[in-house]
Amino acid sequence: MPKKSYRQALNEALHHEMGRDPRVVVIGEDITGGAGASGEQDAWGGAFGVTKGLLGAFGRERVLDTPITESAFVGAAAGAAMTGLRPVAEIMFVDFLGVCFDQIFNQAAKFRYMFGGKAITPLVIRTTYGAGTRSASQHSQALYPIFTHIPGLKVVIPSNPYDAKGLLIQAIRDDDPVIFLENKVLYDMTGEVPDGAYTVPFGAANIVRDGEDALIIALGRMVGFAEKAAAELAREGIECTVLDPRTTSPLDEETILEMVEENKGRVVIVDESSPRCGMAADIAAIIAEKAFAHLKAPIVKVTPPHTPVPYAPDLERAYLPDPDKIAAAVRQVVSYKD
Amino acid sequence: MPKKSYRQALNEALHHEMGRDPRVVVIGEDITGGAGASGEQDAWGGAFGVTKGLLGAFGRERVLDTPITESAFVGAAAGAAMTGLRPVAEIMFVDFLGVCFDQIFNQAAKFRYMFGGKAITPLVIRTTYGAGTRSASQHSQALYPIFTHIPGLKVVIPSNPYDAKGLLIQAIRDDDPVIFLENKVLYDMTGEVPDGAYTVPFGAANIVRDGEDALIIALGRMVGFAEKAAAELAREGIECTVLDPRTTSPLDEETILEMVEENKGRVVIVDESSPRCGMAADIAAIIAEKAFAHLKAPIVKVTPPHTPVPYAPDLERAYLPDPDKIAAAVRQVVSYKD
Amino acid sequence: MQGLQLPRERLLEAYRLMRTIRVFEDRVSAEMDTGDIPGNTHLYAGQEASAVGVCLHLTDTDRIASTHRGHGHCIAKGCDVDGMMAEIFGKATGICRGKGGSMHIADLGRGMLGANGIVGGSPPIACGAALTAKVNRTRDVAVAFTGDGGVNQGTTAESLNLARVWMLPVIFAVEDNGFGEATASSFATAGDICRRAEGYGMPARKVDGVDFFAVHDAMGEAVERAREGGGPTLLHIVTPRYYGHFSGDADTYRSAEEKAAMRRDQDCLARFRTRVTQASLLTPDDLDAVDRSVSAAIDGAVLAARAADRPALETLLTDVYVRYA
Amino acid sequence: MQGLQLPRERLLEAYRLMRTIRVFEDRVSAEMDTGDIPGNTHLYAGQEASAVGVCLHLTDTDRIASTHRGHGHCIAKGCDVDGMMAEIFGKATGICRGKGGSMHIADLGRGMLGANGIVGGSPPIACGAALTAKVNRTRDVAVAFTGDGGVNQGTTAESLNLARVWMLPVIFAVEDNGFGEATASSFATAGDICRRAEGYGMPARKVDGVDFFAVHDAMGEAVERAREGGGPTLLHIVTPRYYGHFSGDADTYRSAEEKAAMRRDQDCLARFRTRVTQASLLTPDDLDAVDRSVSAAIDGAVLAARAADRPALETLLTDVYVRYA
Ligand SMILES: Cc1ncc(C[n+]2csc(CCOP(=O)(O)OP(=O)(O)O)c2C)c(N)n1
Ligand SMILES: Cc1ncc(C[n+]2csc(CCOP(=O)(O)OP(=O)(O)O)c2C)c(N)n1
Ligand SMILES: [Mg+2]
Ligand SMILES: [Mg+2]
Repeated sequence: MPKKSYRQALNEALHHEMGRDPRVVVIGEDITGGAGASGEQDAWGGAFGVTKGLLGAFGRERVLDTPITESAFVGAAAGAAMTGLRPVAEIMFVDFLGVCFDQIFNQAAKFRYMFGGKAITPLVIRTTYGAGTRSASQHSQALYPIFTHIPGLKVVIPSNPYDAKGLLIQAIRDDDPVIFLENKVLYDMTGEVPDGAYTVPFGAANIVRDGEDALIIALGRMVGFAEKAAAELAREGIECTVLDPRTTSPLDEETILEMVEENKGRVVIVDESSPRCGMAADIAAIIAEKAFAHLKAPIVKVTPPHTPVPYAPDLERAYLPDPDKIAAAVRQVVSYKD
Repeated sequence: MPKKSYRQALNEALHHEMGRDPRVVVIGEDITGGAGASGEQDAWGGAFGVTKGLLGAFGRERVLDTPITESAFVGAAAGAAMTGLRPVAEIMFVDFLGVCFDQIFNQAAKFRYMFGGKAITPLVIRTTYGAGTRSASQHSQALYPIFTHIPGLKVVIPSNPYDAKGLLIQAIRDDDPVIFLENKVLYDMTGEVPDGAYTVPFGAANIVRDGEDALIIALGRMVGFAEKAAAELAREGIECTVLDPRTTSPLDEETILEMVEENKGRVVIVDESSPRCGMAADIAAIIAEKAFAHLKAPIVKVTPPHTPVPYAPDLERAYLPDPDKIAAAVRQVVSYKD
Repeated sequence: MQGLQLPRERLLEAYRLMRTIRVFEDRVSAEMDTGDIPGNTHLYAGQEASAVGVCLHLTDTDRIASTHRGHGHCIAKGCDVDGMMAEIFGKATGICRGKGGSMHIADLGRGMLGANGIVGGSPPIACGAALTAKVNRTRDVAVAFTGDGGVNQGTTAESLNLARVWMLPVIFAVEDNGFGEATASSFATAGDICRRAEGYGMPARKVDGVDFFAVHDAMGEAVERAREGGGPTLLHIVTPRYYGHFSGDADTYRSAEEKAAMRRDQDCLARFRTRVTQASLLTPDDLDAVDRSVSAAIDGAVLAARAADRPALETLLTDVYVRYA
Repeated sequence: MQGLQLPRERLLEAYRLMRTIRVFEDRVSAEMDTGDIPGNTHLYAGQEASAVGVCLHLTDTDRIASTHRGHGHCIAKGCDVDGMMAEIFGKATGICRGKGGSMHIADLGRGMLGANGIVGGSPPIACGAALTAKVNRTRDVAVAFTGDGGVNQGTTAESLNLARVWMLPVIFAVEDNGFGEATASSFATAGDICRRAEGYGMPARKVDGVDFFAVHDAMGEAVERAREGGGPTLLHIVTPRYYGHFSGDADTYRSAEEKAAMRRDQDCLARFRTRVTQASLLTPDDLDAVDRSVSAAIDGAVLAARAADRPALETLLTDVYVRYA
């Protein structure tokens, strides 16, 4: 299979789906780049280059640059979705959800329910998340627990190029509003990605590595860190299962609970979102309720501290989970005795 | 002690603090009601009557009606807080956070951290939450897990008139941004409230009822439901502790963990927020990690389902936790055997 | 006034719709007083000429996005009155199966994209409907209703800009009833609404919202411009608001005189009657017949709503997703 | 031009500040290329006359709220250049102790309320600072800087309205450098920015942002109005943007000719030099001396920043709250 970057995988997904379905339109700030300017058109292809080339293939009618007004264009995407298009809107950084959250959670997410099942809202909101690029407090957050909290939204966090493509195609074909979170640091990650279209289903966790001494649940960029930790631990004779839920809403509870049992009830959850009411807490609570009898040690959460994201590189590194912190947590749960 | 309503308790807190400190100003939509109109001024005193009478006492310079532009006036309140005032801004329903969330979580919450500790932001945002008034999907949400998730915010949820007054005074005197959530159904609840000023500290849970068979943790309006359930269970011979954390950030982990132990490791958490990444999950995860050895049964969460809030009364009742559901959950944890 | 040249059938239809709104709202107000309506409502009475003057230009594939004060827009856009009443009563036969209530009435088949509990929530959505029309080259238009309060919300301003940048076939119908809740627009809405729109590069017109024909004419021009690819227009429609902000609002912030004068001098139904009878376009009998049939229809709607079943409890859990997984 | 009547010391100060910004930004750009600056920056070069023309009217108790392109505003408002440079390098000696970086430089003592990573984030905050001044009756003013992109954000529109409703002493300084990232304002910003402000009921003026004196004069008028209780003003300040949107932006969306012409014809420093020397207010030697001292100061700032300690790891956990509990 050809090796491609996470960025390219996403770009291919958009190309495929726009080619396949004329209702798919792409909307966002600088998703071409150069609108109204004297120089190169499609100069950016999005702030991270994910939408590059769509302009040439599909034209300005379907590849829509916007003013810097997220409420207006995300709301417009929701309205367009309700009336027959299948928009893919891009919020450049998930940190900007604060200026357009109403259109996401009170409008798009609730149309169907409030209207008694009459609406469909096939809307995808692509956005980027994550620390690690020294972008400081307002450009480094994870924030997907906020979307996961909202009934009516689906929340997708691909951890590798293959999933990125398959999950994005799935998202575009899905009839519900989907928040699709791309980790900025992963854009250059490469992996095997088929040329053709394929889907990765929602709510189906991926067993990234098999073990039986401990279960590490990780999301997005943390999956790679968990794999590194697991490799390190294997050298110490601790065999871990690494489980990537891939979507947080729906969440594949079944596989998670099964794996808790298969891994002797010893669980570490690694997540990049803030700890309070965060993703690690959510999954831990589900396990603690539904797999209580199998748990043999406290579930340890490896998350950032309850602080904003700092700028200075050392601080930012200390802020994020990393393979060492994960390995330490696993050693702790494995050695726990009651 | 005189009996007063939750509404009046809040109103007294505002009167006290505005009288005591000229830097306190109150800002919001229709917090007087009648600005620019031909009839009664201070006609509303807020959509729920909480700010009634402030206009007469303190004048339009400090009791500031606003246009319907939450971003502008919440952001202005944040800017005013950073420059020397101590604003109390009112967002009429917490459901409206989506139109002004950026000013709360990216601005007010982060000033201090981003600016290296130089700023203080003594801002209170009062808002209302909760289902039970047939106000449907966009006027009935709880949403405080979203604020609890954000480092830099404090989150307060008073469950009775006494706490309402003491916590609001505390919030106004606090130097950090505080989100203060008032349950709409509780405004008419009465209880003993001293006439003078007093504070209820943040991060100090309230043991509402003492028992030793099971621990019920509940917030806001759910505290009353938990008390009802506990009374019912007492008749069956099951003695419950009812614990009201009062603030979710900071959270009084110490008391919670202590009470888990004192109640034989049997815990029910009752909360009105949505279940995924919600308050019940958050607290359950903390207990499951830090009081693991004491837990004797799975923690059961009594929350609404993962749906928006419906309009029809029967559906809305079915949506909300209630004393029966709580009692059933307690019976389940008490009878659990492994 | 081109509206006066409307065919007789259209004039009767306009009157029937306006009358339906008025009777519907007066009746909802009365039913609220019985305590049998579970939720709250914001009544549209007084503003009928606006909704009908705007919507009479629209087909089912044209879309409108509405506000918390949405009953009038719904009726003008052709929503089923029985379904609306049942919805307000929270019944299974409601237009949203009892899940939405007054503030979330929608009928996508009629191009009614929903009332909206969020002030300023609708303009972006209307832009989206207009985008669909533009991408699909259907010549459909979209209307964003908002109030003198909602026009200040950032979403509205953003939508004005986006509509102009994308040259969308959208009309912003700003209904200025003088108040946002208890606060006068003279206090809260600075400057001039039409000049704001012009600042965003679009034509705007201030219209007497008590005069159906004035609204109808202004909207006619705006719709034609939109269908021809000429982009957005803003209409600043000045109307009275007969009731308080919500049913139950004591409305003490307006003087008794002001309210009496409003009901006396600013009644779009009376104005319409005078105009069409003086011009001999319709007779008083024609209009009276409409009044009678409308009253009967609303009586029927209330009876049916009261008699209808409540939603089954299982429906609490349905309609969150099309498919969850 | 009243600015030309400024005392010699003020003229020198204006020039010194503008030159400091230019050299600071050119130097940050060069240091970015070394890879030793950990984060990203948005450079203000080309826009100096705007920041300085505006801020020269302000005292430390007047406040400004800035943007992601904030270095120029900070310097013009009197922030310590060493602290700024150290902050950009992420050092403990940084003006925000290394926690904020380029996009969050603030110095409350100087009335600089922070650069801002959120486009449209600042206008509400500036309104708040103006409210403080008004409530405390201090005659202070506040300035909201925003760009031609940020002016479209709903928060800006809301702030214009709120400022007018509350009659706040605030000036909206809209710096129109022709672009929001890679998108031209001719595409994204419909209508006319001054007319928008007029639509919100406030006076507005379009100003040549290459001409320090033009900016200074317009701001003088606005500040006086604000201090006298006359409410808000919008200034639409047209400037070039010398670099790409961020350091690293290849800036291919502008033609080479356009960029060359911009640097040739729109240099506020050259323009200032010509004006003051032709009017015999300052000599070329005066200006050269400033140039030399500024270069030395920036050299020193970079050396100090490079040599400074990195923040202690414990500081990750501090400054989240004043007191948590
Ligand atoms: C974002 C938001 N803020 C506040 C409210 C509360 N609210 C409901 S209706 C209303 C007044 C709206 O005024 P206007 O737009 O003039 O419409 P009208 O009620 O006059 O029809 C307000 C403030 C809301 N629903 N949404
Ligand atoms: C809410 C939000 N949306 C988008 C961005 C990404 N972004 C950063 S700067 C910028 C362009 C801003 O343009 P303008 O206001 O003209 O300022 P300039 O960069 O030209 O100084 C954009 C879109 C952001 N930081 N915040
Ligand atoms: Mg109104
Ligand atoms: Mg710009």
